[in-house]
Amino acid sequence: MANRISLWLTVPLAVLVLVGGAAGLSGWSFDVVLPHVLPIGGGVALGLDRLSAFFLVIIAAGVLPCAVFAFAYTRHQKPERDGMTAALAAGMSLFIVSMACLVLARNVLTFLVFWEAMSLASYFLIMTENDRSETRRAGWLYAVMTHAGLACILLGFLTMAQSSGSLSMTAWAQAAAAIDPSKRNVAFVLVAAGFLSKAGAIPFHIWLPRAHPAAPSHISAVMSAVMIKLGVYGLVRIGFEWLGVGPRWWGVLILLIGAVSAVAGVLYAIIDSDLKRLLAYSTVENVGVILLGIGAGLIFHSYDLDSLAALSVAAALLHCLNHTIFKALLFLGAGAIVHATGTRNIEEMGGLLRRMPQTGALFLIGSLAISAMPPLNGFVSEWLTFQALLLSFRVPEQFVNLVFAIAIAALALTAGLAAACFVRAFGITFLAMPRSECVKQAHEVPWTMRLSMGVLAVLAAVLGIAPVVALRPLGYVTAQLLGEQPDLAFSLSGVVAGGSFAAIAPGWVGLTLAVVIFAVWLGFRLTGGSLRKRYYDTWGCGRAVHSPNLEYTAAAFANPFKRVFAFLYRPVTAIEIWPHGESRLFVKTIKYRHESRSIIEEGIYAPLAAAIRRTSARIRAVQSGNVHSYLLYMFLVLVVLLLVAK
Amino acid sequence: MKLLLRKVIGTAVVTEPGRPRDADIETLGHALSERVRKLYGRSLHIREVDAGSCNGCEIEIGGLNSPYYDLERFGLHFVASPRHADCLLVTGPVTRNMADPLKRTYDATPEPKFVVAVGDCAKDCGIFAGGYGVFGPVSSVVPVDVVVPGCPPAPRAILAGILKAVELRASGSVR
Amino acid sequence: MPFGKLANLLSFLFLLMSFLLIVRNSLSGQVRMFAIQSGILAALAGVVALFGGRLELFGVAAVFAIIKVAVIPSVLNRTVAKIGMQRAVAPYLGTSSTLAVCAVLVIIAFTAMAPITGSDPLPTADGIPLAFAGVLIGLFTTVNRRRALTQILGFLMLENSIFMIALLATYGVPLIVEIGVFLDVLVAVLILEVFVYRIKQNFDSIDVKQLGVLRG
Amino acid sequence: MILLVQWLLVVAGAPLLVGFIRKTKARLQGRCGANLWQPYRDLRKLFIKEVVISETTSWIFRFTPYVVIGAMLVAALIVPVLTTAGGALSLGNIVLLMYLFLLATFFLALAGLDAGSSFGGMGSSREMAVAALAEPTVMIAIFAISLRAGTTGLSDMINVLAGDRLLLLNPGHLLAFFSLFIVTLAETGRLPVDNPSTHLELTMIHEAMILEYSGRYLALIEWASAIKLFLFFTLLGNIFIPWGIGRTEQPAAVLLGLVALVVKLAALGVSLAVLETSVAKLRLFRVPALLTGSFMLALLAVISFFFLR
Repeated sequence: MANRISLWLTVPLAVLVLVGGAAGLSGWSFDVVLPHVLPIGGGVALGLDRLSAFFLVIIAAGVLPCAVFAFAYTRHQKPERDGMTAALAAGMSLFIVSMACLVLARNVLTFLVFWEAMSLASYFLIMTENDRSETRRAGWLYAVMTHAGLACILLGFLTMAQSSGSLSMTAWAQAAAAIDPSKRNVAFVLVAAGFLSKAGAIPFHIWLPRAHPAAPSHISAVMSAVMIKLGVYGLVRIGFEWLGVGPRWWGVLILLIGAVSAVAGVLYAIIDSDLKRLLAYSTVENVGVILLGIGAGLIFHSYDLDSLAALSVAAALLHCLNHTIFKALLFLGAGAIVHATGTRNIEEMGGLLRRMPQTGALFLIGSLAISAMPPLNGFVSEWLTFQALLLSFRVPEQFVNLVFAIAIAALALTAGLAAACFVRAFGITFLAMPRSECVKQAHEVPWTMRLSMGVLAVLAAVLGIAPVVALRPLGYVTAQLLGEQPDLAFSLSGVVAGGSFAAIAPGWVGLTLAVVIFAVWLGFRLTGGSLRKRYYDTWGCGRAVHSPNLEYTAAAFANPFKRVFAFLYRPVTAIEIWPHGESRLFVKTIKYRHESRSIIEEGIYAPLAAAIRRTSARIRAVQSGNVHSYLLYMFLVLVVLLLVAK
Repeated sequence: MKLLLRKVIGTAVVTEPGRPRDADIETLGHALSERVRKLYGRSLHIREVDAGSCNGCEIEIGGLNSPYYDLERFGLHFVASPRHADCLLVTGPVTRNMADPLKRTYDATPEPKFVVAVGDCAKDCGIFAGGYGVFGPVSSVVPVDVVVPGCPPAPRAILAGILKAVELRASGSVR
Repeated sequence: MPFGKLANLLSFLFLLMSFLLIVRNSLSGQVRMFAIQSGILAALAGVVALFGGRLELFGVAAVFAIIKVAVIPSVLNRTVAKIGMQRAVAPYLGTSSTLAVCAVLVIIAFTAMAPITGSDPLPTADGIPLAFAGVLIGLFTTVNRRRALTQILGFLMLENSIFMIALLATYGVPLIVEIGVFLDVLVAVLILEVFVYRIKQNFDSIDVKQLGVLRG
Repeated sequence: MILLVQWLLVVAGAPLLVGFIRKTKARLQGRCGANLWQPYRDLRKLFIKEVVISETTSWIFRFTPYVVIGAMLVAALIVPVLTTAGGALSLGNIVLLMYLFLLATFFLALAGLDAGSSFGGMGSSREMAVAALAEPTVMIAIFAISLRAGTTGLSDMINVLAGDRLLLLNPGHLLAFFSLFIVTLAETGRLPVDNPSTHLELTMIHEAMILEYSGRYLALIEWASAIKLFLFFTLLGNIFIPWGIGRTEQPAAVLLGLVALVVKLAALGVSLAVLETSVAKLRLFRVPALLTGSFMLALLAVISFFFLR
């Protein structure tokens, strides 16, 4: 009974966040300081401005459908896990509250308190199914990475506080010019590293593909769609507001990290055959696209081309919102599939479109949106990001133009590979014939799950057809952030970027596409006469093609990419052959393994972990076990402090 | 590249004019509507099925694509899949393991379709008659419209057979 | 003013030809690319002579065309014929990575030559980074390729680019120096041609890597 | 009104261009070859044929031909063919055009997978690989053109480029043309990348996906790929040789535009035919090397703009 109540708690919380966000966007703002709640560090300071309101809307858009999805998803858990679902729902509410307050935080202490609350809540949510060792390892890695990130943010904030003399961020913005640049750069790098690790950008992304699949689907949907955005929120705050106008290399650094994250993210997504890990890697890719927008914005900001900077930030924030919508839709779809078939491996799936028609159609809409196909919302934000990058020729410096050219190439390659990745994800999972028994009896999921996915699909279509719904508030957000309107002119249907540089009417494109398709279909229906249609076997060179083993599998589909980008995967291939007893020539079974290795994990983290292990082994010698040596240490430290502190 | 262009400019178009008219074609066709005949007369996609032939007929059929016979000028075109095809060009005696695939290929071809059997083997298993691996002539597996005898028949004969199949179908003449 | 644009276009075609040369695998194809490249360079010399008003450059262009487009390619073709069918010897870097390295070399050339093109008043100054990129790509060919003949072509491409830099920066060096350089190049090619033939005799392939055996 | 004329010209003219290319190739091979109107006859015959559909397919298999032809017809609305004034509906710029082509490829690849045969899967995975590798070249070429033209809108891009008399002397412009020409070969499945008239399923890329289609659906897909080739050639012709296309709405300019279009398409068609007769099909994993080469050309075009200002 307990879990029913706590489940009912999450939905109103999400609605409250949505109301707060909508009010904030329409101009309402407040600043409140509660000194007595936390005596040290200036107490709890919360403030709402347009950027925070926009992120509140993102949080609500991600959390509300997942809360509705959770109803049916948790009901079918095994009975002894009943206590677990109560903790799950409670954890979810704490998670929502901490994220919402984090966005409102205005001083160092509140920011870090809610940041830690969010990390702990998400850690426990990941560990709900901790009977599997894989989940425990994922949880452990997640905890280590988030707290390393927290340490960086703490150090960065403290350097800023020490050099600006105050603990409240708004004070930093005014004092930004006075602080000496080297301190500001150190602070930026540290805090950016912390936020990038939470956002899952490439060098710090390794926790993401392990933590998200381990969590239950609606939790990984919230984490992937919403929690990642708070890293982006932090980056926007320090880049454009708290640390003032930074030097050029800040923007170039973020742009390059974005380009690398986008390309590597989608390349790892293409070869993965675990549905939820595939979606996690595609989150890394979309964070890369968002970072491209923010990096471009930072560069334009440092050249005082503020209208272009506003355009790039608007594109990045629009992609944040769009990504929340279609990534939540895809993760909930994956949750529905796992719920119906019990497996996450797309090699075993197939033919689900006939057995789960609505989930299939909604997953298709999600795949189209994430591959940025015209009538849906992914296209609008990726198109805007492209125009922001293409407009970079107004920057006078030649080296920066080259960096933008590389960023454009990376974004284009990502767009192509994302389309290929989701053709594979959707095609192998839903089409042709089922490849395993458990998939054969798959059945459609309860209506609450389909309802939440349906809401997200409708949102994706609406934002795709009429982007003005999101662009108008974004105009105010960027105007407040950068003091200048974005270089955008938009009416109900059209969007014009960069003066006369580029124009598009997504509403009309969607409408014309629908009208033309309907006209062609109607034309056939009328003139076609008796459309003679006959059902027969698939053409397999005359052989009977009834069994699914003739189909193309996920690994086969990814093979061209694995060969073309072999320098990144550095695949390990192993072939084991079991011959029959009598003679080596008659083979019983052949096992072919084609593993790809992650450069980042082996190149950076493995040696790092080994170095830590070695140094800690040496330090352990200090723990000699007798009390006298401990006393000696304390005495020495005291003396040293006295000398230093003089 | 230079040599190729010099060769191209040097040789004129060598396609033999006119439509080949050979008498020794056996016709077993059945009626085909006038409208379809007019359409097929100008655009016919052929799927060549080797039902166990010794490839003598295939070499001759290959000759059809050459500049001399050039079946493209009659609107004929070889296609990769029976789904795209209108006419099945079957060669060779239907061996035991090719009987079922031939039937499947025939069923996979959309209506209106017809079959041209090429070579003596297709007509009556030719020299392979009675062999243990031979299932029977082509007509025992799929309904055949035109048979082009000869071992192997000249490309002109095959071309005439295909064109006859289209015309015959229209005029509705029965054996 | 078409002179500057024409010069830029020809220098770009020159760079494009060096790209193609470094990607081609067949020896005769590479020699043909080199011949075309030298032809473009001769045309550029003619254009500079015409617009720049340096009439003796026509002579240089003519000598250049004779030696680089006619004599040297025929000598090399004769060697290719003598060597006969060759086992395909793959270069150290595959096609895609070679192209990537070339792109990086072009960018390095541009950044390195930026101060020079800035200060040079002549309309053809924009082409200097491209010529310098040709020099870098020539060097890279000698490094990347394993067959001796291709390395000779790399060296010749290098020499072409140096001549081009001189042409673009100062409308060509005095005539005597020009002729002297051509003769040296011709002699060098003849000696290398004999050298390649000797390698072929002893090692039955002109893969320079196998010379390492001599180290003992 | 001009828009409607232009749209019908594209839709009706596309198979004629394909017929012209086939006729030229035949003549180069010393064959008499089918006449120019053969593609129309093939399409008309396919319209009345029976449609055979595999049992394992879902609604996507039957929906894909409509999406593919729909995307191409909308793309035909955007490209200015005869005149830049009323020529193109201001639906979007050249980036939208590339995404419409990607949408058509997306659905075609799904239909390829739907039938469950290994040919369809092979075709779609290779087609998506080639499309993904061609995207960066397309975007960098667009970046190079938009640097020179100052805009990415198709109509005003052509107006600006037509103004510069010495346009063809700019190295960047030529390099962008060659890189986009290689991308056209890759996207429309012409010879060096994929052989349109092959029968060996293992070598196909585009053809393998539509092995399952028959009758009316096949007609729609063939027509859509013809329109795609026509649009790519019109883009190449009008952007890189921008003279001749009408700038105003009067009939005189439109007629001149028509003549210029026919000349440009004929020239590009002949050059494609000559290229296809003289070049053999590249091994599948040499295609990335070709696409990297075209990417380098486009990057060189961009570099030439920045450094040779």
